[in-house]
Amino acid sequence: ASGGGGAGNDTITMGFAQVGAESGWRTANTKSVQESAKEAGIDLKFSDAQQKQENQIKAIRSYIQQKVDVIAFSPVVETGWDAVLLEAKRANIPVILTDRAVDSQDTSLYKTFLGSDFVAEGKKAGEWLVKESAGKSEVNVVELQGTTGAAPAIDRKEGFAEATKAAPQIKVIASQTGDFTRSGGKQVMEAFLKSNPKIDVVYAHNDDMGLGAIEAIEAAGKKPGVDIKIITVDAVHDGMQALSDGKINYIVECNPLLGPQLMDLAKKVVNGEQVPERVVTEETTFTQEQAKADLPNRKY
Amino acid sequence: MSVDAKQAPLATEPPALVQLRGISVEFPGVKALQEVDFRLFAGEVHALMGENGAGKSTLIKALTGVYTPTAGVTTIEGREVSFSGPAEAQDAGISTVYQEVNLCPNLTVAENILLGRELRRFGAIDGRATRARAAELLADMGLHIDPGSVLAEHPIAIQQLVAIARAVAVDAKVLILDEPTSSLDQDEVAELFRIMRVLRDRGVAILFVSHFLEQVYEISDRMTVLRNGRLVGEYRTADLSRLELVSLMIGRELGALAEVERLAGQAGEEASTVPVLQATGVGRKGSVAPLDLRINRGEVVGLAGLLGSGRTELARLLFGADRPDSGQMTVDGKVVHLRNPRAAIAAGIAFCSEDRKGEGVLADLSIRDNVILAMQAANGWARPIPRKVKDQVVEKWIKALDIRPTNPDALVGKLSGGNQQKVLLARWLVTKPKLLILDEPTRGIDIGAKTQIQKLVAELAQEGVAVVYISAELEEVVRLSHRIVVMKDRTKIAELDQHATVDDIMRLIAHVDERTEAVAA
Amino acid sequence: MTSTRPLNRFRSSGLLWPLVTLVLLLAANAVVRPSFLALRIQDGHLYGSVVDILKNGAPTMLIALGMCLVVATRGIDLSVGAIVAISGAVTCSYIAGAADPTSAGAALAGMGIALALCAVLGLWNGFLVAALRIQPIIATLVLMTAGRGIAMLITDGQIITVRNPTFRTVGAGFLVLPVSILIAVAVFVLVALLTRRTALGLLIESVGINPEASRLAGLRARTIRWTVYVFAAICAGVAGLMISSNVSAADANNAGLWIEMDAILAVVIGGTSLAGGRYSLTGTLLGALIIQTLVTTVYSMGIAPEITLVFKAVVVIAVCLLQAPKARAALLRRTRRRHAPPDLDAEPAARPNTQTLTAAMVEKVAQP
Amino acid sequence: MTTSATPVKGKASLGTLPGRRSVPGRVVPVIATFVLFVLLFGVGAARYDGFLSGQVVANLFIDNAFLVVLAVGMTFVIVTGGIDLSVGAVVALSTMVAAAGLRAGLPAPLVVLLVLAMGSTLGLLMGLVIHYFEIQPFIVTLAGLFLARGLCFVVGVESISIKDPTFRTFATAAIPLSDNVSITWSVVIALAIVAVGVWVLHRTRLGRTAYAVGGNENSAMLMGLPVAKVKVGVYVISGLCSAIAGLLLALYMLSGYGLHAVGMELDAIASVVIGGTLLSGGVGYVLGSLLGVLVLGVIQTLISFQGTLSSWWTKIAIGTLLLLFIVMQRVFMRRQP
Ligand SMILES: Nc1ncnc2c1ncn2[C@@H]1O[C@H](COP(=O)(O)OP(=O)(O)OP(=O)(O)O)[C@@H](O)[C@H]1O
Ligand SMILES: Nc1ncnc2c1ncn2[C@@H]1O[C@H](COP(=O)(O)OP(=O)(O)OP(=O)(O)O)[C@@H](O)[C@H]1O
Ligand SMILES: [Mg+2]
Ligand SMILES: [Mg+2]
Repeated sequence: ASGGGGAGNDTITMGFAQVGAESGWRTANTKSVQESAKEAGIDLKFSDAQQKQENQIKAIRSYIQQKVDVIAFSPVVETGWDAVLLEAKRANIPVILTDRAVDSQDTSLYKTFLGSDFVAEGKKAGEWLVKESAGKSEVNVVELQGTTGAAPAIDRKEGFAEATKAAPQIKVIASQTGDFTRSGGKQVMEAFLKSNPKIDVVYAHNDDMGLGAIEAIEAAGKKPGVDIKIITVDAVHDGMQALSDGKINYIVECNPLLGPQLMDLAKKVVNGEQVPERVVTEETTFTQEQAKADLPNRKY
Repeated sequence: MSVDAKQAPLATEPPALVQLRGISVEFPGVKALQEVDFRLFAGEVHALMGENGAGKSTLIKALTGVYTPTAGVTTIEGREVSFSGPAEAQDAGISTVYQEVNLCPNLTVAENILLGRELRRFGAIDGRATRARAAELLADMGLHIDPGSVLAEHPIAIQQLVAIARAVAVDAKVLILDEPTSSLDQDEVAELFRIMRVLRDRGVAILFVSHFLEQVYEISDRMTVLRNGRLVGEYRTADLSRLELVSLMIGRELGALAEVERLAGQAGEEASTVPVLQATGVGRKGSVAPLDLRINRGEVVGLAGLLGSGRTELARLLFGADRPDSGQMTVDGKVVHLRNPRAAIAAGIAFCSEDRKGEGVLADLSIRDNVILAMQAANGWARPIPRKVKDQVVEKWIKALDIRPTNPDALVGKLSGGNQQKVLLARWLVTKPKLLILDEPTRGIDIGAKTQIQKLVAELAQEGVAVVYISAELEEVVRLSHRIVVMKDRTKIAELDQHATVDDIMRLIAHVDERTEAVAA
Repeated sequence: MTSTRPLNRFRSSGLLWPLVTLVLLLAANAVVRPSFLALRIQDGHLYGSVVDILKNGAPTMLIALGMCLVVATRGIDLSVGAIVAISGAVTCSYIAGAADPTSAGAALAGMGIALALCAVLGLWNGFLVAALRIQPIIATLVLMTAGRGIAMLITDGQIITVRNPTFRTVGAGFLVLPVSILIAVAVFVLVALLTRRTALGLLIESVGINPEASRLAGLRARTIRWTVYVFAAICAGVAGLMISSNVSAADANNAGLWIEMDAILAVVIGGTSLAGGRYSLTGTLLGALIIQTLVTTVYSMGIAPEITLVFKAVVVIAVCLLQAPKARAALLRRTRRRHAPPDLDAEPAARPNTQTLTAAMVEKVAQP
Repeated sequence: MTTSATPVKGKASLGTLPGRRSVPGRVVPVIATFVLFVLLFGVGAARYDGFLSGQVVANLFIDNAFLVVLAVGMTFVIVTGGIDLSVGAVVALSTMVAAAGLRAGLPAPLVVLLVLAMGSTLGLLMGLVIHYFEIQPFIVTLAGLFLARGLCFVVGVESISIKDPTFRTFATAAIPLSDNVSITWSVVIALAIVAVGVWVLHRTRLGRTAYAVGGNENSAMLMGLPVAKVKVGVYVISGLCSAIAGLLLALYMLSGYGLHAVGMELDAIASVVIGGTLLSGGVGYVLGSLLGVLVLGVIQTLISFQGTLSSWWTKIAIGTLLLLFIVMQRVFMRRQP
């Protein structure tokens, strides 16, 4: 039997409420947290919410009950955390947000937020396209959205739209959800190819949908990356491979390896040290050349 | 059509309580009723007569709003009505027991009796009071069962009584009983008739359907005869002899029927002594006390006893439907272990259940599929019976048993009760069993068909089939059987030979003390 | 009375309305975008939206076929989605770990192992339902939950990508037509023959209609129930191969997610009652095609993702109303009343819709 | 030995006491489920420190209040032999409508009424279609699921925070039961609904008729019972319960979101079935369903106390515990006559 709270001894106990394991990205994120906890000597209590916010809240409750030293979690959505965070605050357990923020006005409910900015990712993708299509008269874009209602889908769409607003030649002629999956991306792209004679660019909200789209494009007898340019977000291994193979043109990175940074922050927070309110993870973008160089040392 | 001279005069009577005029009911492809007139008076017991499928149940359902007639008017106390469902009919004072037991098997006896009119206290159902009231109602009918027990645990006869108790529990103007007696034995019937008389004297109009002529003549004042969905006529019971009634029902001269009856009567005199099935010490805890039983080739063995005496349970043991926990059985001298019905069927045993709705026919399958099912199951799934053979077999039995409609594609669920029973019988006859166990095979079957079935049993016996015959009608058992096993309290109390009479059996059942003598005899 | 005229037979078989729905959906697409029905040969195989529908609908079709038999025995199988994930995960992991990940041998071995495992899972479901007599929905819920976990355990939560031409054939290959649809049709024909040419279909139906009466008629009710679960699992396994092969990757998280619902929907749209008994394989096939056409319609008509579900709901309700005799009768009566002479009795008796007799009552009374 | 199954032998045995023995017979499955639940809880208490505390029990209720309410409504539907797949989506829609309404400045009581009316109306519509057009409940409520989920996204794609002070105070208020155990108002509401559910299903004619319809709809019709009213009624009840559950979830999350409660219908159905209700209708207990929810809840709690399971082991563990439970239940029940 594993002992309960770590309140009594020196090792820090962290409760980590993961969203789920809905994608390879998420699994990499989980692994990173688990591995760095072990390295940092932090006793990790991990729970998987199966993509349900109520389960995450339950898990956080149970961590409060188990009197852990610090709680970290990746919110499924921005909203709806006030009540449980208030409970944590009352119990004097510091909270760290990872991956995305919550919309509480009361910022004292959590200590810090470590993670990426989905809107910024969409913007980066859009900016690259604007640069690429300078001088062209017409650029028809089809968008493969993530799961309807999911935060990354909303934000990446918004960021992209914002960045391409200024370029009138860039037109999103079709936009559908591919549920962040390869089969979804492939099916949607198949339909797009048949209903839209002229597609210049695919913007996929993650690599997997982009990879699915590549298959559809190839089946239609076109060359992905050449006849139709592809922009994706994430930079998972398979995506990077396709990028270096020339089938994808541009990838905006969304780094799942938050573990080490998280453990640092946790230690500081538990020891009462001051931490910045917002820690942005280092994220970059990849072109085909950069991908070739970077591919050998991709971890996930 | 020439109307019989004995039709009841209408002029002198008070206005009818219920009157149907020109009622027609159609189902896809079937004209179940065509322009039928019907009258029911306060304070009478009116029998509705007709063969299986004549349209009796349909008439009742048209009256209570289950079916909407395509033509005709219904008046009650002179007012024209058109019920949209049984609920409205009930509100108008018509209380009905439909043919198949229509209760909820998952609820308790008390709940079934009082559903919709439970006793309440502070708006909540008072379970205790409801049960007490149900117990009273049951006791009125001479039935002493736990009203808190679940209905499904009771045999079909008890369920029938519960349905009747439910119907008589309300203060109705009209009481309709569609074959209420088909599964009851004599005592229950007597009890029911006593109640019916009380109600009639109170001025309730009672509509009664039964295939037992004796009962009809005993209780009814007047009768209406239907044939093939058409009205034949309305008669005073006293004016109509049995023979006349039967010929009105079947629409033929009676000669043919008498012939059949004669044949059936002379149940094969000479049964062999070669045993087909031999059971020693076979029993099951809580169900049947261990007993010995031998059934010879070509022999009809009747099982007699009261309700709940364990006849059905014994039959189920012999068929492997329930597993015996003691004793041994041999078929044709070889020891068999009847672990399930399959094994029994493989050993040449067939069992026609008394509960045709729950354990018998498959309502959503056609007549054809129902008839060949057991044969097919024995053949195995990989060897389908060729279509041609199927058609031949099915056609043969439809004709032999006079199943109506004759279309083998008709869904069995839509057949009249009696015809369903025939389909079930046909299913087992096609398997050419060595031993045929019939549990109430003539339940709900009209007089013509009943004699047909009895004849069939006699013929089968003559061909060498061993038959176990269970029936609540002791006359039938006595007439057909070479040997009669009498059951009481789930124990075999006697075995009588061919010359036993109904009285002998009744005496045995009534007097515990005679048990030992009888077994010795 | 059943007519011998093929048209009437077809009408009474209940397939008419699903077919009408399908045609209407396709027609709507063709109106909005005339090229929808266009077909051309591309790299030696057919190419077009309709082909996509067939290809992408094949897994649902297969699963629905298995589900149809399960439903006919009065059961339900929620675990098929999880089995899809397991099947893909096992195959891809095996291929990825094989000595030569591109060889036909690896692909065949991987698929064989996967299908064998699926059969075992079907046995497991059948064990719970037929032997332990646990209610099917809860019995298969166990595998629905745990199965996806098992799939993720196999892939370690990662998407496993494989490049194996043989494996690719199953879901993305073409023999003029997509191989996946050929497989689905082959299985359909096989099942149809197996159930309609042998007595299996009859036995399955009777177990579904009344298990106890069937047992007393000498049927192996338990074995039959057990078998259909195994069959459903194998169908799901093959569907899993198609789905993962189509994208050359095993996605344990998302493969076959909610596909059990689609399959059940297909079965029900096809006219099979969840209360068991009579079933229609052709109807099920049509049902699956309707569902896939619906999905493709959403994509190709450019219906906004926000209202996709509302659109789906409307179509599903419309299909059901079309299919329900009661609803059709009600509609018909209304229009008749407006247009036809009021003398309904003059109509021939063989037209149930025009009878005032409530068909529903008849049905109800006929059922035990 | 309990129960009435012991046969009354023959007609000779007069004077059976009416119904005295029937009561325990009916609740045996519920008792069995309860015993197994306690067993499961005991395992947790033995394995994990801090498990055996009042607050853990209280949390079981706090965290599952909405599911309890859903299960109550679902019990009604399943008892009549139907099924309602739309509940999860109606819950989501309720949170969405509540949040959007509050954001638009509607007063909280009005919003509550609006949501309740919406839930019951959806239930009513589905019930009417199911009964009068005779379309299978599965497919109608599945369409209802699509519709309700779809409407969520029509209201808005993003999640909406609830800032209304009434809702907030209601959500965060704790009702202390003892020094270190407290519950929320949601629990009180959920338990009240359980009580009402028990009363209606087991003690009123509506409830009895629901059982009758589930036992044999045709017979119920022939017995002159108001089948239509009850069959439609249970879907209204389920719709209403979904709306209430939606409000409780809105309190729990303080937000409305179209992706809330995805798949919750399965949790509800599973709880009901675990609680001893037969999916084929006619047999079931509201209290059993409550226990069913608690069983699922305690399984989840066990797993989160374990705290070392990866995502997939979590799923496998849930499946295994569920299996263990239902098999034990089966074995337990089989020994009963
Ligand atoms: N729901 C139905 N659908 C189609 N045909 C039906 C339906 N109900 C009854 N019929 C047909 O109507 C005819 C009359 O049946 P009904 O049940 O009224 O006969 P009955 O006189 O009560 O016979 P029995 O003595 O066998 O009970 C039969 O031919 C039967 O097949
Ligand atoms: N009058 C009665 N009072 C109480 N219980 C009865 C009565 N009649 C029958 N039973 C019940 O009947 C069951 C045994 O029925 P079984 O079917 O074996 O008898 P049976 O002789 O075949 O009667 P039936 O005439 O109904 O076919 C027992 O469970 C018993 O409780
Ligand atoms: Mg009748
Ligand atoms: Mg009997």
